[in-house]
Amino acid sequence: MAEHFETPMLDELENGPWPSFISGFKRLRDNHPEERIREVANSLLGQLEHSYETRKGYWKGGTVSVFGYGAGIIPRFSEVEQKFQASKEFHTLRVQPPPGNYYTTDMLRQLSDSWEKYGSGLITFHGQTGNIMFIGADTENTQTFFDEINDYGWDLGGAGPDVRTGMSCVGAARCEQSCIDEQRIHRTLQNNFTDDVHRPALPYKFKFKISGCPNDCQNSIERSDFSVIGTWRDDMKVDQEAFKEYLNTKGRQYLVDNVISRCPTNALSINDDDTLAVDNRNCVRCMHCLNVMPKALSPGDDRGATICIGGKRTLKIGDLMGTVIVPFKKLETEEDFESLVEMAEEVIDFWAENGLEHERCGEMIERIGLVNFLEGIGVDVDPNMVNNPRQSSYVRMDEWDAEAEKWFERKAEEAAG
Amino acid sequence: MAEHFETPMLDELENGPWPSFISGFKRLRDNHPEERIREVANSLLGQLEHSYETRKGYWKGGTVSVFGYGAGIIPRFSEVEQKFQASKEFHTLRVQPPPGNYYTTDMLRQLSDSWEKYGSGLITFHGQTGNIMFIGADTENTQTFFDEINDYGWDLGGAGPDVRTGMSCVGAARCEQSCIDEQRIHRTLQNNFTDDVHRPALPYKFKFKISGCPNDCQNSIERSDFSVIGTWRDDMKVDQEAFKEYLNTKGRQYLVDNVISRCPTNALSINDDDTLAVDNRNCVRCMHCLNVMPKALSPGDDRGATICIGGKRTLKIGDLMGTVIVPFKKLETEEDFESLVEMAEEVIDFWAENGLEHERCGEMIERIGLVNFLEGIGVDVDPNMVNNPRQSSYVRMDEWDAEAEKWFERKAEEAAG
Amino acid sequence: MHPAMRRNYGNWAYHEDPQPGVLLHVSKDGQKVWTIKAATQRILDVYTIRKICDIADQYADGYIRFTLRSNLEFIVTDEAKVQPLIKAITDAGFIVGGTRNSVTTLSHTQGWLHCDIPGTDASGVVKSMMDELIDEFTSWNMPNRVHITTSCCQINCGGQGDIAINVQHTKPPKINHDLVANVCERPSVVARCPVAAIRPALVNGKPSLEVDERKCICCGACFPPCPPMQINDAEHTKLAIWVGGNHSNARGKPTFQKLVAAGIPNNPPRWPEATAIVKRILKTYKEDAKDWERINEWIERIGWPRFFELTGLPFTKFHIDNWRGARASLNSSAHIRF
Amino acid sequence: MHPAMRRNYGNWAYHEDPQPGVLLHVSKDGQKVWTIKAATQRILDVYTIRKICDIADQYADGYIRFTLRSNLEFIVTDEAKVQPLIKAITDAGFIVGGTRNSVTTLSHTQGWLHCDIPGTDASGVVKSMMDELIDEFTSWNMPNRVHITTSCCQINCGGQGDIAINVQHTKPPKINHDLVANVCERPSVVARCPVAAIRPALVNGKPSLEVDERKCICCGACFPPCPPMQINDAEHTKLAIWVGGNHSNARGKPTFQKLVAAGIPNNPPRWPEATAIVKRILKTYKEDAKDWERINEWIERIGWPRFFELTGLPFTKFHIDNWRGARASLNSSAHIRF
Amino acid sequence: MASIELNGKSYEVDEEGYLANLNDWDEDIAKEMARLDGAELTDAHWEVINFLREYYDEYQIAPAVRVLTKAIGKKLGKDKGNSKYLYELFPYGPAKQACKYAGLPKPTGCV
Amino acid sequence: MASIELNGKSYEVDEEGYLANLNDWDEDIAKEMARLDGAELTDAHWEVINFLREYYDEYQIAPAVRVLTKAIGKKLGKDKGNSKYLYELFPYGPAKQACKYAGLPKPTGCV
Ligand code: SRM
Ligand code: SRM
Ligand code: SRM
Ligand code: SRM
Ligand code: SF4
Ligand code: SF4
Ligand code: SF4
Ligand code: SF4
Ligand code: SF4
Ligand code: SF4
Ligand code: SF4
Ligand code: SF4
Repeated sequence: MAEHFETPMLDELENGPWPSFISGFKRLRDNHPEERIREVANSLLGQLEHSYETRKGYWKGGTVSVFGYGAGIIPRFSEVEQKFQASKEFHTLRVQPPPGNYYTTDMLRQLSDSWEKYGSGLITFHGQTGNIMFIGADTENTQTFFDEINDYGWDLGGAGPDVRTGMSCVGAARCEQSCIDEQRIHRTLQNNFTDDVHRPALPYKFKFKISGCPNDCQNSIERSDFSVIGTWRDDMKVDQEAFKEYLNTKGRQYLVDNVISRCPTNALSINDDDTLAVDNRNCVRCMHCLNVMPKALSPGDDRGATICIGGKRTLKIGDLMGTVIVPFKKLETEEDFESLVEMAEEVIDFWAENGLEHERCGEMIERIGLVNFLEGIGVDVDPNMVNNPRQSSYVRMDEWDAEAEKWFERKAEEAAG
Repeated sequence: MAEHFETPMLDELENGPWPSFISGFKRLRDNHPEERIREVANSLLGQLEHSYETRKGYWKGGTVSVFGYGAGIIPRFSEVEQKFQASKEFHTLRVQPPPGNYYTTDMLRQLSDSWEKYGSGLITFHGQTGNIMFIGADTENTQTFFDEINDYGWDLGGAGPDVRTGMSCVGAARCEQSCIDEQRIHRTLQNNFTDDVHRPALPYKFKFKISGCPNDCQNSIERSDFSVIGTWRDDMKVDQEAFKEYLNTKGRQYLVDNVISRCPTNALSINDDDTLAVDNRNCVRCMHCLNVMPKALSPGDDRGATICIGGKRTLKIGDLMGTVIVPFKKLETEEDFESLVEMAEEVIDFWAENGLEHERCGEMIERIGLVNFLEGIGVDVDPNMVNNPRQSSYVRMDEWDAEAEKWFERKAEEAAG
Repeated sequence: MHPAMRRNYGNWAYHEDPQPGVLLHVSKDGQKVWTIKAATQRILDVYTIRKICDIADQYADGYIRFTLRSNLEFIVTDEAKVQPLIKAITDAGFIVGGTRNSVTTLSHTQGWLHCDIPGTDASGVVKSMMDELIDEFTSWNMPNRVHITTSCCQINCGGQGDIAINVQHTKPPKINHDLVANVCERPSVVARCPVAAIRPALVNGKPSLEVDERKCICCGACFPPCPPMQINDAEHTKLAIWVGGNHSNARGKPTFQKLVAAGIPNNPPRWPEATAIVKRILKTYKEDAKDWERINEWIERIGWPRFFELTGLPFTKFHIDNWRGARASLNSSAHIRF
Repeated sequence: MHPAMRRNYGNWAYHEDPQPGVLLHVSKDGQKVWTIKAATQRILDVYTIRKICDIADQYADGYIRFTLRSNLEFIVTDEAKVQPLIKAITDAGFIVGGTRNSVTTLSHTQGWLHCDIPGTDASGVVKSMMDELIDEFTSWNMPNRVHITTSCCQINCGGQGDIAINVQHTKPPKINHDLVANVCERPSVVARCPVAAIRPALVNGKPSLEVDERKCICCGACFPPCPPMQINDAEHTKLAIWVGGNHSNARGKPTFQKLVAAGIPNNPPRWPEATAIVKRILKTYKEDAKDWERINEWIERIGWPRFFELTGLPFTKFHIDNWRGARASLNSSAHIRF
Repeated sequence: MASIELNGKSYEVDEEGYLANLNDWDEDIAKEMARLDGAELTDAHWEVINFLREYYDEYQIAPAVRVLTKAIGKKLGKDKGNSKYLYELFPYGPAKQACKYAGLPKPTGCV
Repeated sequence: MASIELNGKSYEVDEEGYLANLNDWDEDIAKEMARLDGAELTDAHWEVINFLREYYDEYQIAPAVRVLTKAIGKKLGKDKGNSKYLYELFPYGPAKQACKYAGLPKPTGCV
């Protein structure tokens, strides 16, 4: 084996209490039985140290893919391969985790074993989009490794202009706030778009994220094009005994200062008899009071989801949060799930037709205006979609009467049931 | 005299309890001793009825002015002069009122007498920019009337691309909330820019409005390019006795619900001993608590003004509110007032140089960015100018260190006194 | 200025509201002035002016002030004069009120009476509406002050307001090509259009302009610099109602008004449809808002969906903003009231 | 999924926090699960993975979950197993904590280790900072949860956060003209620039591109589709710190992060200057904020001028936004704290 | 529409005396318009009028008063580059009066 | 840099076998690239490759996959206008594999 590269700077990252990735690399370099892995680890450390010294990165992209797939691999070729030969091809395979990231040790061991055969021995749990990232395989082994794990059930995730790997919070599996079946939603959507994950043919990436309640532990509203957030529509549940318990243990002042006065719509107050009054009509399901007093308060029974479209980070018009497109959607029956999928298809189809190259769905909405988007996907306007009606008088309203009529008809239909 | 025009539609505006302008017109038409005025009133009623019937206006503009003045007259020529001869020229003279709109009956009688000689006999108190509008003179009488009232001390206001007539609230003259000498500010600014009122040579209009406190009874922040709003910098004054009085008469619940919980920054609370505690550091001088309890609370002693630049209505980029440019400015000494004028000159000069044709100051700021404007007028940046720092990462920051240094130097100087 | 105001200039301690239309200001030295506030029609004939002067001379020391909403203020230092003054004002046909939590006089613009670009009248609209809102002017029934504005074209000289009644055009301008060449500075007109819908063009061999009707938002901005861009049209000029413009800093920061209703017939001489909507909004506000909530704050608390529900006004695609910065107006949250 | 989670799927009643790093969830039938949360370095070598598996097999029924911040979650149904499990985790070199009002693990991106466009490293930054923030990870000293993100280029795969440490370029890209023609689809590159600073150009007779340096905002967007647009540069790559990004709907609506500090040296291997600022912000937040206030809410309450005062960070012209919709970020009110 | 008859030619004008057809303009009508206003056109006036016509030819728009002021100042010296000087020449305002004599369209809008 | 030698000509290529100089492209090198990948170019392949080259000539940019799909569908019938068909021809993805044979620049960015 070649000599170890000196890594004085990286060595400093072995100090301190936090688990050190450098120590992990060195374990592979120093202890691994297989020379290939030792070499790769050494070479990788060398290139990384070189980056630390020169403050620049030295990877470039490429076009590696596995047979039948247009996406799922992030190819990396070294720009300093002369010096760091063993890691000159260092591709990542993005592999979809189980929804919710639940693993058995068997799964982890099996994946590790396969990866040791073909890859660098380094695995990332997880990428920011939720994939398991098998980081460090050369072009040939990318295929071989994939074939092996694919055999026992794992599949690649998204990359490129395609539907990406979805994410969902721990939710129903272990959280009292969960209002929806996050995993089922996640699986349903993901499975429906398998083709769009593997065969990139969209204007740009498209992400689904599912959070079981408005705490939004998946950052879905800012980091996904299609954000599903659990909520409820009837009254929240109040266990007045438990509330009194909080009152006794935390004290009145604490509850007033930390719950009552923090409600964004002043929907809470403490009655004279020390029960809690909730103005459910004005509660905006922000979750705060439920978070502070989980024993006393829980979501209601009439549960469903709010769907927001168009979140993303910063390129190229600045960050966007998703916008409410469906204020409330039941997600219980088979039909509910079918119509969810239909809606996702409408959104993706319309965007695929009308999005510019490299334009995210939210950017398209910003460009064409929300109303055109709604008409494109066949969704009626709703005041819940806006913080406030228009402030600008620059609008043409020839069709006012017809549009007003639509509203009255809808309301009449709703009233009729 | 010609026959009266029929005015069936306008007649309906004589019904109802509210004072009727139509009745006023008819008084002139029917009772005025002078035939000219009777004719004009009749003709005007005729044209207005015609507008009501056809739902269209029939005036067009022109270029009338008085000798030596480029502005101050709003010329109107009738497009239906054939039918309504007597009012075919119906110009308005915009005349500056006394700051604060205080009149003696002598003034009003004298103005009325002059106007009767040359004009229609109709006077508007006041236009939305605060001018007295003498509405309805022909071209010749515009000059004659102006000469006469100018002789006894009245001057024209603004119109066209010039400095407009300023406005100031009743303020110190009769309001306990007043923190500044509105009238002095108004007079000082207006007098300094007399030339710019009468000789339009700016990109567009420029308005000063002065409100004595943040209640902003002059709508200055939205309707003026240069808004001066009184405020204070030390602690507000609390008369605890008077507060107790409110507590006794209004009741605790009322005060909690209407004062304490309405403070935008939660800066108020009622102590156990029924005194009021004010967190003056977090009070944003919104005025609410002072409005509800004027006997108990008053502005502090260290008074001055906040200056906001760039307010205007809707053409052509949508409404703009003025932006804080000077968070606090003392306005007491001669030098304070001189520096206020200097600042206004800086603003107007920079805008005159850099504004596009028909571009208001606020629109220019939006186009070039606030920072360029500040540099143009020589004002340092201040975090009070923003609701929040930038959200967009699209910025070039080569000069960060130099800019940071500027801040530290300013802070050191401030600390040194 | 009334001598009592001059004497106590900058020295006022507090004020009280003895009755609708009457203010009592007390100076730090305990001096008192009563202000009686009364509505006018703003555009005053000399007879009316002299009538006002007579009242002021007889009851109010010969001083008069006008507010920026064209209301009169008479000042007296002797409480005994208050009721006689009110009587005199009322007898003369003026209306006392407009203070505190009332609906004060609608702000006023020129309209068909004088302006060259109005889509509707102003004095007539104000008169018609105030006839119907008079009880709200003379009493204190509103949760807080209500400042209503009117504007007779989209330039909006009346400014923003708690409620604003403005004209909205619904069709692009028709161009009178014969006039353009001589009357309009074409580059100015082109530059004035906020959506770049106007292009120079040759029409019948003469230099003129053309409008891309799909782009045009009927704002009317091209009309003032070029009257041949005929935007006004008896049929396609509708009224729109906006709510929530609030310039005071009390509690929240100043806010812009928002569109709530449009397509309202421009129906002289009394515009009953517009008045009906204004009254409906005021009624809902009166019943539902808390004390001191201005209209914008009330709606902020109950949410816009509820506002539309309570007022029965339709919500349409036109309510969704698409102008610059519109993304800030979208609901990017899970905050929803059910 | 752990059988206890499967059993109680959708049937949880509430949770408690017995100690930092430990959650106790109770189902509606009274079943209990304890979750022990521990930090990892995210990029795990197979030895580390197997170590984790060993712990899970021995103490936690063979189940493991990862959070979206790469923390481990071990689940047990027997309270007696909690402390031994914690001991095993700790002994193996992992850190228990990150629950409730702590600073949880920084979110992680690729950096020099793998990405093709990083201006800095990611794993190293996270390691360096967490070494210094470890006490805040293992305790409950913060007013509320603190979610910190890092991103190694302005694309920002790390997302927004209560505090975000991002790279900011300070010079326009230098173009390697020799490569452009063969490597770049020029129309795509031109289209990618948010400020239209790139134009096609002929350089030395070959088709290439040119950048208008006065327009360019150094965003780096042109680099991914065209690596010859060399934006990275050891000298002109600085770190910037943003605060107040909050995606939860708790109390307020989700908010975007705002710039607070920039020009921070990109200083491997430990980036001490950036860490110092993060710690200063956290210290001020800890001392000054009320319970449950996230960083954005705290600053909202005390005002930005006070934030700069308390943290001692400079306020510069760069803090004033000038991007689309920037007008909404200006203080258009008289609301000022003195 | 009204008209001014001069040297056998008829010049159509609007109610304020602005030419209806810009092409009708010639020096004679300019002088006549001034005469009707009781003014006489000196060289100083002509300098302004000519500048206005050239500017309009080029831009199809009348110059803003401050552009005019600056241009005059550049041509005739600083002492003349101010609105006072222009108002002395055209007391009803250069924008209005000088444009009229120069045969430019009537200024609109900015009132 | 690596190169492919063919018929006495030397074609410079990058580490993934994309042509370094777009002008070097000819049909032979396309066939050779396919051969190295263990594939053979049928008429169906050529249709796609030619479409790509024409498109690139016109727009200086490779078509998006969905543009490609549609164009192929139009030319060859609906049954072929879908990504399944294209993936059958180019199993590593039309964006990558077909562009390579067509001599277009290596797709970047969108990963
Ligand atoms: C007279 C006048 C000023 C003037 O110089 O003319 C005035 C005078 C007073 N205003 Fe005002 N305001 C006047 C127009 C305004 C306006 C502008 C407008 O009407 O367009 C505003 C801001 C407009 C807006 O839409 O935001 C205004 C916002 C206030 C406020 C803040 C109300 C709020 O809660 O938002 C107060 C405080 C209060 O109500 O206690 C206020 C309070 C007052 C007080 C009580 C101040 C005082 O202590 O003396 C004055 C008596 C008002 C009354 O009549 O009840 N005044 N006030 C104006 C009367 C107009 C009218 O005829 O009705
Ligand atoms: C008379 C008046 C309405 C009234 O009846 O009270 C008025 C009347 C006109 N305004 Fe105004 N504006 C009047 C106050 C306002 C205000 C209110 C204010 O000053 O507080 C505004 C909104 C505030 C602002 O400045 O933005 C206002 C915003 C406009 C605008 C739009 C300006 C903008 O930048 O958006 C125009 C259009 C223009 O200037 O080209 C305009 C233009 C006009 C013109 C000159 C339209 C025209 O080109 O002929 C109107 C002449 C009407 C006439 O026949 O007299 N007027 N105008 C007000 C002036 C009276 C006075 O001098 O006292
Ligand atoms: C495990 C995890 C979800 C997952 O599927 O992986 C999770 C789990 C829980 N979150 Fe979360 N949140 C998790 C990431 C998030 C995120 C996203 C992130 O970290 O980037 C957010 C929103 C991010 C943001 O910046 O806004 C998030 C916003 C919340 C909130 C809202 C906090 C607030 O006041 O704004 C709560 C409610 C609370 O604190 O009571 C919450 C509460 C919880 C509770 C207490 C829910 C419950 O009742 O069980 C869970 C235990 C948290 C703990 O460890 O103390 N979780 N939580 C994530 C743990 C990440 C980590 O390793 O630290
Ligand atoms: C690996 C990962 C960071 C990590 O270390 O965790 C990552 C890495 C890259 N991202 Fe990302 N992004 C990753 C999650 C994200 C997220 C977070 C998320 O999904 O929640 C975002 C923000 C949310 C969003 O989608 O906007 C994100 C926004 C971007 C963007 C900007 C997108 C935008 O519209 O603004 C790009 C640029 C692009 O696509 O052209 C991008 C591009 C990239 C590329 C492909 C850059 C490139 O062109 O080479 C990076 C490849 C790095 C590598 O060597 O593996 N990555 N990227 C994350 C994916 C792992 C996974 O699949 O699990
Ligand atoms: S988003 Fe809600 S349901 Fe999901 S884990 Fe977080 S708190 Fe629980
Ligand atoms: S969930 Fe939020 S909005 Fe609803 S009552 Fe609780 S704190 Fe208020
Ligand atoms: S702005 Fe303030 S000082 Fe002026 S009148 Fe209104 S309340 Fe009084
Ligand atoms: S003035 Fe406003 S911000 Fe200040 S304490 Fe009173 S209510 Fe609060
Ligand atoms: S609003 Fe329009 S029509 Fe009315 S006065 Fe103002 S400019 Fe004239
Ligand atoms: S009405 Fe407005 S949008 Fe339409 S052409 Fe005229 S200026 Fe442009
Ligand atoms: S933030 Fe930039 S450098 Fe870091 S992983 Fe994402 S794309 Fe790569
Ligand atoms: S760095 Fe950004 S702004 Fe500069 S040229 Fe590239 S894309 Fe344009």
